[in-house]
Amino acid sequence: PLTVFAASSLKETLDEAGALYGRTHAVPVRISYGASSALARQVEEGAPADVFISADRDWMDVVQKEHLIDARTRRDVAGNALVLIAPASREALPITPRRGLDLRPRLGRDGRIALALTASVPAGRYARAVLQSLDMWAPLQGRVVEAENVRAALELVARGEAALGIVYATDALAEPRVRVLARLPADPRAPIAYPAARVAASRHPQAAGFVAWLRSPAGQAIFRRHGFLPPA
Amino acid sequence: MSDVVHSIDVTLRRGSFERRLRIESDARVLALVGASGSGKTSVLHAVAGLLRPARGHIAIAGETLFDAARGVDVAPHRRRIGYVFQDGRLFPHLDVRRNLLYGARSNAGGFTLDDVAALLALGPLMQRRITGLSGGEVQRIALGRALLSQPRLLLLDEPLSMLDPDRREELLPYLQGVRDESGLPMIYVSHAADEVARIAQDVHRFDD
Amino acid sequence: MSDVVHSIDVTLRRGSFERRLRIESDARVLALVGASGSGKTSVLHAVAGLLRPARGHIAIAGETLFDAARGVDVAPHRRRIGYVFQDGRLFPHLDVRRNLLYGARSNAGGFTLDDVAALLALGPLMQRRITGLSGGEVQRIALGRALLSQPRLLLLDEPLSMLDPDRREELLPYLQGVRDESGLPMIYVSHAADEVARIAQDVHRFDD
Amino acid sequence: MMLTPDEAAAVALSLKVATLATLASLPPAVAVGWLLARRRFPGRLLLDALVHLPLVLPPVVTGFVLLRVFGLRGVAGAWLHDTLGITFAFRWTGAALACAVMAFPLMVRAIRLSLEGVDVRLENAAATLGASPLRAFADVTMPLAWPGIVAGAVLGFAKAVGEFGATITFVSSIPGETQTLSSAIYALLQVPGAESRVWALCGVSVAISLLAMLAAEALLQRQRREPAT
Amino acid sequence: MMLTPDEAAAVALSLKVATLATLASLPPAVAVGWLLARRRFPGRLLLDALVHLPLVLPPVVTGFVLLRVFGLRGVAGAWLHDTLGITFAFRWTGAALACAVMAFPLMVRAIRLSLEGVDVRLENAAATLGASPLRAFADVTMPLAWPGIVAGAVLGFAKAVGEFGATITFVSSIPGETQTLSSAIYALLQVPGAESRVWALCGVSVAISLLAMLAAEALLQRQRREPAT
Ligand SMILES: Nc1ncnc2c1ncn2[C@@H]1O[C@H](COP(=O)(O)OP(=O)(O)OP(=O)(O)O)[C@@H](O)[C@H]1O
Ligand SMILES: Nc1ncnc2c1ncn2[C@@H]1O[C@H](COP(=O)(O)OP(=O)(O)OP(=O)(O)O)[C@@H](O)[C@H]1O
Ligand SMILES: [Mg+2]
Ligand SMILES: [Mg+2]
Repeated sequence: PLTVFAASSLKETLDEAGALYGRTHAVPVRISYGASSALARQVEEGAPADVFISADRDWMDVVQKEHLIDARTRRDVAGNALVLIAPASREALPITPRRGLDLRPRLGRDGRIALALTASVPAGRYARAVLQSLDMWAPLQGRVVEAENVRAALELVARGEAALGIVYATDALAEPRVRVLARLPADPRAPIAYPAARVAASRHPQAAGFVAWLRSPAGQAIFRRHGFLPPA
Repeated sequence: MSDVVHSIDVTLRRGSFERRLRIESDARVLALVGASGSGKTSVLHAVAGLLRPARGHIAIAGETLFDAARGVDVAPHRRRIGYVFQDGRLFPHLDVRRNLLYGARSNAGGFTLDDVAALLALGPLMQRRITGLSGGEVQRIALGRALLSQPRLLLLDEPLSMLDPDRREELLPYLQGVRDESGLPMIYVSHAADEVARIAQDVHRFDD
Repeated sequence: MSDVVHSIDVTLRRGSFERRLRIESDARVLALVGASGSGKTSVLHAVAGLLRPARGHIAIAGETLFDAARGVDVAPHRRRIGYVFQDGRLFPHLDVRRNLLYGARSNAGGFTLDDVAALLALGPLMQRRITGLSGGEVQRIALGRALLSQPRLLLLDEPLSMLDPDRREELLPYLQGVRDESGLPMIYVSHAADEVARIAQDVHRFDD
Repeated sequence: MMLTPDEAAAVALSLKVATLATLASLPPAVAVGWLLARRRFPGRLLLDALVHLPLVLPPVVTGFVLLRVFGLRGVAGAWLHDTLGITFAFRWTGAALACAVMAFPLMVRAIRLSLEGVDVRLENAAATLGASPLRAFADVTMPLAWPGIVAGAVLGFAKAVGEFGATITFVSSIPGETQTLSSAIYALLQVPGAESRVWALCGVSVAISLLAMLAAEALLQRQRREPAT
Repeated sequence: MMLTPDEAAAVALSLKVATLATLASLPPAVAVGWLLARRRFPGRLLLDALVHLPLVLPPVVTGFVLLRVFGLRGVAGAWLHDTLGITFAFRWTGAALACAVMAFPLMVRAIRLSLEGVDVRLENAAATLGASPLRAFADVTMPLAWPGIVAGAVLGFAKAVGEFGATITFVSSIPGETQTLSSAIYALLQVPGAESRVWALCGVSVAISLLAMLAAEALLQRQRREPAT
């Protein structure tokens, strides 16, 4: 089978893509999901992966530097955007993000804003970078809760535990219990991208083909349906 | 005092062992003798409240401790019984002194730690841990502990079996003294005929 | 046979207890008597190899079990000793039969399970668990277990102390028989003068 | 090796959380251990299973359940907040709760095992000496089960130091409030090139537990009985 | 509730992994438990600390260490692969290794606790009856420590079923090969709206452990001694 190591946040999309590819190309596809960091390290240790799909460029860069992936096959297969969300159960007006905006009034007296871990998890890092570039980060100190991953942050908002949250547009689309208040502007220095590449050690004849297929109209249609942006 | 002191009529059951037992005695000190496994220890357990009889009643010195018919079953810790167990049962986490004092009550005219320690020659052992004590030492401490709780009834299960003749010769008169002065009722289990003859006023023999 | 059977010269130390002990005896059966806590059990432990003497030697029936000077210290399980412990030490996870048979060897002319069970009246107990056994029952099983291991030396620590006179009257002649027929050396600890007189050919008295 | 202020705060927090978690769950662990060791009652096996649950489920699931129950919107959480003014959500107390829940099965097992080993005959002896069941428990049972209680506490403390799956899911990772040593390590592991810091923090983690174990050995030594022969 | 083929495979794998992990780590756990319970030697505390390590560190760290050591490029991994033909990396055996390592401290503690409770005097009695130290251990010590060994096995098994942090970090979560029940649950937790499947799989997880606990109770019952009075 074709073994794909992919970032957890791609699960529903890649499950679908893998199934479709498997059917149309007569090859079983099995996908191991995990944190991009863990997957990258496993590739370093000779994991039997044919394709690696990371949730950010940094970890792909790490394995590329070690020549563990076939750089020629590396492609961004999707992009994403960050959105500011609130629980759907509560009335909330849309927000227009602008420089220096103070979100605290929208949090209420002791409400929180949920992000993925801002030091490490891609979604968290992106969110923090955007807030910082808009000078919106500083006032939020003490109000930020950092979840293990972006889906956990999503869940905190969906359950109303946090008043606001920043997650991927794709997450918000999949979760009916949240409403999108704003789409955050992309940070041109750190675009949100999902790079994929054939693992150098893979002997699977279709590894490169699968990566290329993800960029094909058939592949991209699935990404689009789940709310991903086309790769930059 | 010719009232009935020991009034026991119980059926005891432990696993496959079952025994009906009837004792009516107006003697202060009652000895139980009988073959190994005939149920002597079981009777003491029943009197102490550690073994619930299948039926019957137990009354000592006019106080009903157990009565199946009337639904009386005094909790063991309320029976004020000094029980010298056949198997010692010292507390391994306490030193000798604290074993002796466990359950001790102060009582005008009652047993005091110093008296008991002197009588049982426990002085040099006071700070010792329980592990490593000799068989006879364990037995003496168990006796001391029971006496210091100022019981209203003494149950003695072969309390001198591991003592040398000299020590036994010291203790028997002492127990006789306890019997005569304090009037404390006792049930005494022993295989030594001489002991029984000297301390007990009545002997109940378990026919096997 | 006027060879020295028991040749013991050891210094024993257990915590604050220390005692030098010298026994030379050509009697098959040697009795140890003495006050509670004088060190009788400790000597048996040393002979069995469970307590290492600080110095000295132990030789029984010509066989050296321990000799500090020569660096001899036979492991306990190689000493072929049948030890009836003062505290029973039955294996709580085995039933009576398996306790008896633990360590049993078959030996032409030796003790057999049936003999021992009959003699000690253990028949009805065979399938019983150890918990709940009476004091005398434990003692009899411990004795049976030691005999069935076909020892070359018997250590008996107050083996009959919890038995009723009838049972004791049956066992003493039996042990006398063992002594006379098998010529097995024994060390016998007891506080009962009559027992000692009837079974032992030599008595070592611990002066305290 | 120097710790950043956030890391130092995480270390302090982990100590606080693990200590509270261990101390607070010890009494219920003794109670449940005793029930399982000594009582036969309908539902005993269910209780046993319930206690083991946090061990069997992925920690994230446990954290998720805690969130649902003790979160601001959780049944118990809302009630506790409104009536008793106790809040677990996003607080260090919540981290302690998560650690306590995760450590609970380990503590109960050790304590139960020890209680099962306590000789009922000694409790009976205490009873004849006038000790009520509760007194006998305090005077005899507990001291004799001491090694198990200490073992349970050590296991629980170590687990509490290492726990992060349930914690981060329940109370997230808020620097200075709920970011424990373990969540800090977890976060660092995902940063390319931060391995040396990971090892440094792991060293701190191990040092803390080593100290706890030393303390436990000392506690046990004080009452260790020389073995008989 | 129907399981998808991948889920069914995960259940089967978890059973296999937890069973192997428990059985394989039982003998070394008994050995280490015995060393800690009975021997005083230099480095004893170090061994104790080492055993606790997987409890104290976040599971991901343990998984990471395993990956570095037993990965195909790891020191031990390469050697084992080249000389003995044993591969842990990205195999179900690796999942078992991870679970065994994570369960080890729990097993050792329980076993050690029981061994400490075994009366040395009974071992001595066995010696006088001709039992060599090894025999006495097998005949007397082990059976008397049985409750602790069973408790250790139950804890270990439960932990092995629930473990996923170390497993997923070490051997990834490859469906059919290394995706255990717990890693499947974790993956599902990331999918919005998949909660009902999460609970279904948690139910399977709990059922497995419940069965293990029932089996353990039965094993213990067989030799439970009626308490004396
Ligand atoms: N759970 C049980 N199942 C079956 N029999 C039992 C159980 N518990 C006790 N017994 C038996 O009850 C009988 C009476 O025991 P008890 O201890 O009262 O005897 P005893 O008269 O004190 O004997 P000894 O003089 O040897 O101490 C014994 O044969 C004992 O084995
Ligand atoms: N660890 C120890 N520390 C101090 N004293 C000890 C230790 N172990 C044993 N002893 C003491 O050694 C002495 C001898 O004990 P031993 O058991 O040999 O006596 P014994 O002659 O068999 O007495 P008994 O007839 O009462 O059984 C006792 O006083 C005992 O308390
Ligand atoms: Mg008796
Ligand atoms: Mg003695």
